[in-house]
Amino acid sequence: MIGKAAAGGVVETAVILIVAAALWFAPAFAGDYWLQIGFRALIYLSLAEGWNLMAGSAGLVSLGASCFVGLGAYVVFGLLNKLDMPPPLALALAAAAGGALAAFVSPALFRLRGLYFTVGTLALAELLRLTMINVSLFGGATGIFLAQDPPDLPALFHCALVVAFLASLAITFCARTRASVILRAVRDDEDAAAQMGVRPFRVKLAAFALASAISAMAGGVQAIKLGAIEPYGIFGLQWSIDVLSMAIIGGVGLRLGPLVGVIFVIALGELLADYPEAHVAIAGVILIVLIRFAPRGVVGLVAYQKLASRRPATA
Amino acid sequence: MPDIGVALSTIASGVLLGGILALTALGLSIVLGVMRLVNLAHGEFLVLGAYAGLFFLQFTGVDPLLGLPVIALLLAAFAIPLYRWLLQPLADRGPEAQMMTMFAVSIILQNLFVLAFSADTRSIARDYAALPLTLGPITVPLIYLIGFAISVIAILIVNWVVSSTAFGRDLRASAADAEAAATMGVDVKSVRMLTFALGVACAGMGGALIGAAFQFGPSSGGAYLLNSLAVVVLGGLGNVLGTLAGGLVLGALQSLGGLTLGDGYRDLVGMALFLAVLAFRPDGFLARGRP
Amino acid sequence: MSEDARPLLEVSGLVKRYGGLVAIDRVDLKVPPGAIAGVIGPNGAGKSTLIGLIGGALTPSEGTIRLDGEDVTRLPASERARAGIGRTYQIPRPFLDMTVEENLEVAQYSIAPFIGAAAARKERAALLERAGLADASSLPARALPLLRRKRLEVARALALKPRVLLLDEVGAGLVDSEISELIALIRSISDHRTAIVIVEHVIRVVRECCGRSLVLNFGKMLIEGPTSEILANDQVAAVYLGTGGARTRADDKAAVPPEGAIHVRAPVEARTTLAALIAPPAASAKAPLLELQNVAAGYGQARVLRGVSMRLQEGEAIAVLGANGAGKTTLARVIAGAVAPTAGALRIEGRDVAGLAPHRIAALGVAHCMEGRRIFPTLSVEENLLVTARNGDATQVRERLQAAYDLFPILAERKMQIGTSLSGGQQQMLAIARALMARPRLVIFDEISLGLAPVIMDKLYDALALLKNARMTLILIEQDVDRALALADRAYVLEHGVFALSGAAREIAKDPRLRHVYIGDAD
Amino acid sequence: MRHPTKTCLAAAIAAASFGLSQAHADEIVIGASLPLSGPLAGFGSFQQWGYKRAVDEVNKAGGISVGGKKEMVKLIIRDDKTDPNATAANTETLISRDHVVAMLGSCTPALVNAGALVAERAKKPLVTGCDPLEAFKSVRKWKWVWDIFFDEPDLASVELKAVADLGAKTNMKIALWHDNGPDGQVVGGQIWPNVAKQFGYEVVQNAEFPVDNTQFTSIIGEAKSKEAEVVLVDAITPQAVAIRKQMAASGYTPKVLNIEKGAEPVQFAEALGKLADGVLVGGYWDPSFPYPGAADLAKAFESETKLSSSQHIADSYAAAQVLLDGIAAAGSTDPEKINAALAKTDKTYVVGPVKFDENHTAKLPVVSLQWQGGKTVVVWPKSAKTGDLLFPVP
Repeated sequence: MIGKAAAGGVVETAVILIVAAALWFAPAFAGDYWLQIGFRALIYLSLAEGWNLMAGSAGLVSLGASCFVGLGAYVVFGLLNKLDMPPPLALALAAAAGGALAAFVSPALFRLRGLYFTVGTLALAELLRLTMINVSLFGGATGIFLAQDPPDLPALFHCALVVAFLASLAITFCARTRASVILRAVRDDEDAAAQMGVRPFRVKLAAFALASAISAMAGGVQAIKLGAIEPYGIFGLQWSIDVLSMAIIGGVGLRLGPLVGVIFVIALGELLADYPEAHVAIAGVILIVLIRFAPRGVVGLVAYQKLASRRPATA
Repeated sequence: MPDIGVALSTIASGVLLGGILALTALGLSIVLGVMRLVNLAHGEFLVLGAYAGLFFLQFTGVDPLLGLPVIALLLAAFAIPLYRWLLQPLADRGPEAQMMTMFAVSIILQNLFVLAFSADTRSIARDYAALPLTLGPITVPLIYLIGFAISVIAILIVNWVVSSTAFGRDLRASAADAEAAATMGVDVKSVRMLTFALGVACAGMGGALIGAAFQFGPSSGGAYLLNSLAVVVLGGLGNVLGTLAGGLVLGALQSLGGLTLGDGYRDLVGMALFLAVLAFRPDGFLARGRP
Repeated sequence: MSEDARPLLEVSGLVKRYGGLVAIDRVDLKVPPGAIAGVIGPNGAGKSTLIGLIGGALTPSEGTIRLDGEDVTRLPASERARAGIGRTYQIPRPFLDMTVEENLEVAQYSIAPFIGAAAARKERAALLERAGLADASSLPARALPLLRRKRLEVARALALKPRVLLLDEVGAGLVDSEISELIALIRSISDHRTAIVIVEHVIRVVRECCGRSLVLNFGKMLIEGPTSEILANDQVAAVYLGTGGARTRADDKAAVPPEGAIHVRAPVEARTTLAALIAPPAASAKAPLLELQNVAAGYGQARVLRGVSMRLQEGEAIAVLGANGAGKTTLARVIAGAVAPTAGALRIEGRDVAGLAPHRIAALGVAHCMEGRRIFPTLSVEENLLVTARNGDATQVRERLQAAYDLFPILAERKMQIGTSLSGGQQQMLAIARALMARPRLVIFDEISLGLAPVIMDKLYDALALLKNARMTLILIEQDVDRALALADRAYVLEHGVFALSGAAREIAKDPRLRHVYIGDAD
Repeated sequence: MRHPTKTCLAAAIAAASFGLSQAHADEIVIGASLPLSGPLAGFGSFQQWGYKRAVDEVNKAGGISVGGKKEMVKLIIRDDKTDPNATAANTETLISRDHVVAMLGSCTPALVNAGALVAERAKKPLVTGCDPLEAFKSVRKWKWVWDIFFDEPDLASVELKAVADLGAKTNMKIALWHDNGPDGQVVGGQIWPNVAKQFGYEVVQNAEFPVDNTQFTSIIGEAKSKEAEVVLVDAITPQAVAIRKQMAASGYTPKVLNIEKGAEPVQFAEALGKLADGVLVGGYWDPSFPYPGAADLAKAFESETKLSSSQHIADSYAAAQVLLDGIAAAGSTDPEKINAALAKTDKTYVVGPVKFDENHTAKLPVVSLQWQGGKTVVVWPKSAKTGDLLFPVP
């Protein structure tokens, strides 16, 4: 059993490595449009992988992705503008800041289980946004402009690719090793897990901090690409909602869920872009239908049908 | 430091405003407490109530505050099919599915508001909404006092329904253990549907009140959702009277924050308080310590 | 077990208060390595609370807990587990969505994250073998029936390699042969380095395993000493065992019922008192009150009932017996409408009700006193009762309430309290009274005696006898074969989802096949 | 693992298939990202109308001659939901997927700047009409983006000029309230205090609030207690409505009340009814302006949409015309050439004469408007006035 899982982990790591390596050369032959889409997909993939880790493995359903995206963006801009730091270092520090904020707020948020955690992350994002708006040091509602010229698209794409690669590797580690057993135990029954010697607080914190660090890093890359950030956009609830819908559409807790969800939502957005008046409503309807008829997301739907067709009504 | 009249007026308005906030949060509280559903479309239901109030006035000429029961009924009638077709099939699928469905409903409603009513900022223009009420050094908007009174009455009625009627008993039993309640003869589906309708009806009343007291537009819902969540958490989940207390405390502290730090810090104070309560008194500050 | 060996587990002056209620009051316990200590006492005496306090799920209000001399009183559960305290839950809490083997991995990897994969696998295989779960290692825990979940509890606790093992009611609900296996298992665990604490209602386990025992009553230590002496002690018998559990000695009035609860009136009087709670017989009883024809049912792909047929006339009392996992509770849920049959016919007075929602079946006069009591925690005692009183006007409801309070006076005393603040036995009374408040034609009593002290069981069965005398139609689903057969007119014995035996209760009681059902193929 | 991979593949192929639907070769494609939903949806709908009208007119006249061949103009509009992230993403998509040759802007600095930065980087011309010039200039030195709008200092001083010029007497105590958005900070935080001093006012209060604030009771209370008779406000429409209502409900009516930005659309007056009367707002356009097509434009809008017109139809219409004229002048779809042609713009449009300066801005003249009976009246300058100042505020 464990051997199988570990072998799966090795295969998975290899696949991620190969795909990432192949994508590295995408700018050489893909057009700008595809790079733009690819960039967006990679950023969202990082966020959705983190979300999936928290929700699918540790049972933490977050509505606070925007909180860490925004934090990462502000940290990166501050470091780049004030200290003229090289971007990779700034991104690493943004990740550290994301993890640190997660660690700082976790004693408060983890006292709460289930819905309360969700509501708490929502409030946290709002609190941070309001702080940025009100404190002129952070540019108030105007936000901050990046002093230096942003790198070109292929460089940004590579940046996003690295973040998504790190995120995927981290998730593979969490999903394919012994860590996964511990994470799922905490998700299923925190108290019983504690009686087994698992320290639920640390486990949840690790998942939360890891996901937050990834989100902050993704937010930093997104901010560099935008060149200008302000609290309403970068701390917008839209981030949290997008990530949540991607994860749910793909399939919560499924390894391929985030990837499929991200592709689905981005493709949908692009398809409906020509119907600007109604595209939000149409997206809403599609979301409702998917939630209703594909409870484990698109991945779950496909996997389940395969399973059902292979061995009918036994087990 | 602002002068004493300004300070007293601000705090008094804050407390009264808190009463109104409590009514806007009541619907969310009921739905969250009984159905464990974070109704992400709550803000849109408030806005819908405000539009209902606006058009009610336009078509009937009757003051929307007098027509609150009618608006509540309209919203309840709107909520029932919504529950029946969208939420009920997801009843056994964990909180996320319903939450996301309500999110989808919220963006659809926002879009429909824009298409049907344009993106204009509206307000239900009533003379009493623009009158001050002066008592010695204290001046508060008359509409705040009216809203406060309506809110308290509505909350007391809902509290009576939940704590002292057969429907309320069924509601609490279903919330605690749906399967056992069904076996004991409670029609859990209907109870949930009516609970949802009650929550939406409350939101509609709160929305009509907001429409008269303030202003609204298709996308005003989001801000009210967050404020309502803060009120609900302050008061304790599903605790009807706690919602009133939560609203009052939030209103008072927000206006204190606005007074000392500037109006911009109102919401910030609200959110900070919200998180603090979540962290230290997750059952609401009213709750007695858990055994 | 040398005399000077210092205790591995030492509990002194332990107090746990909930508000004004003292659940555990100055309890001391010393268990040296190699010893097995028993903790017994009536329901609500605080036994599970004691386990929770030692395991770390609960924080004591006063007192200390030492593990091998080290103070662990303030450590959280996870740290105590790592220090070597393993516990099981009375109601098993396996990680449902993980496989049996993964359940063990949780414990293994949390204490030794870098243990070699091969060694860990070997260890798990050995543990599963020992717990009799070797064949289930790759099944999700959700697929296990209650009994096997209990075994998984024990195996999982053992995977922690605990120095102190706390076993909470692992014997409840087991048949004799299973108890023998359990005893063997416990003995095999016990070695000179391990201390074991057993909380148990099944006296045989305590008698055969525990060197010393502690009796708790109302949170206080009643007596502590060698198990044989404890069990022979009259005082202990009085509070805990009542009359020793046998109905034949029910004349012994010396037993003070700890719940002090049930008012037993003379049958004639009872009949008039209970009239408000019992639906009058149908004017013309053409069709049987309840009829099942080849009913099959299950959950998802697991088929639990595979075609059962039964008929029940008005005023009959029947018992449904069978080993754990045979499908007894599923049968009750099918009749009550909580589970829709996948095949077959379910008729109430000739009307097909298969697939009807539970509240509609309840409206037809079927009441279900559910397994595990299921008291609504947010409702007061009286509100709990009122929930089911749906088909009467205000006067009738008042009469029913009065009748329910007459039957169980303790409920009247506590009517404004929150339902779950009652003790286990009182909650069971509330559950019974709640079922009756519907003024039903038929009541299903599902495992009402599970986990209760014998004296309370007696009292509950007294109440059932009153109902039977008043010609209430009853279905008893029961572990306790003797009690059920003593009350019922007829009995059905479930085995693997079908009725293996049925007939008059007296015949069934004598039938050797009954024993075979329980002991031969039981699992 | 295997089956979901296939799903991904299928989804990717689906994504690819629509990405390939390209514009016809004989079209000139321009694009715009507009706030068609979200808080600024009101502005977006006006802009959409203005942009479309300009393009339709050109197409009706036979299109634009490029490389000696007449080509039709195709306008692609995307909704940015009032979210700068979406504006940026939309602009990227317009450039990379739809291959637009040039673009038109969104509305308000946050949205315009987000799209403009993308255009700047991709080296595509973008003409915008809804970004106050100071806020626009503060972002960077633009090469590819052009802004036709009013200049904040002009707008910030117009009301005080009008009040002084028209001889309205007050106690010369002034309160300044403004949001902390980019233009709010420029106008309320920097320009107003200076202008007020110039005109001899005593600034008794300068309050800042976030853009989504809805409660103004303490700000209003303070102004009232300090007896300010002139109040200048810079806020978006929902806040403008809230402020006016809460002022009335607090029993505070200054003699002069100017609400910039938010008091400008008709919805302000519709939401407030009688309370709107007397509120001053700076404007940069009115159908009564003596520029070619001004009256016609408003009439066309009102007859087509049955809604009241707004000055945003004029700036968007003019911005689109400027861009189309630039393409025509360049006679090419080469961005470099279009950009060079835009720099040479010098013509009178429906909003007045447009000529870009070295900062890529073209300043629109500003007038003082006042709400009277649900309509705006130009009260200053005297040369353009269509009605008398209502003083004090009723």
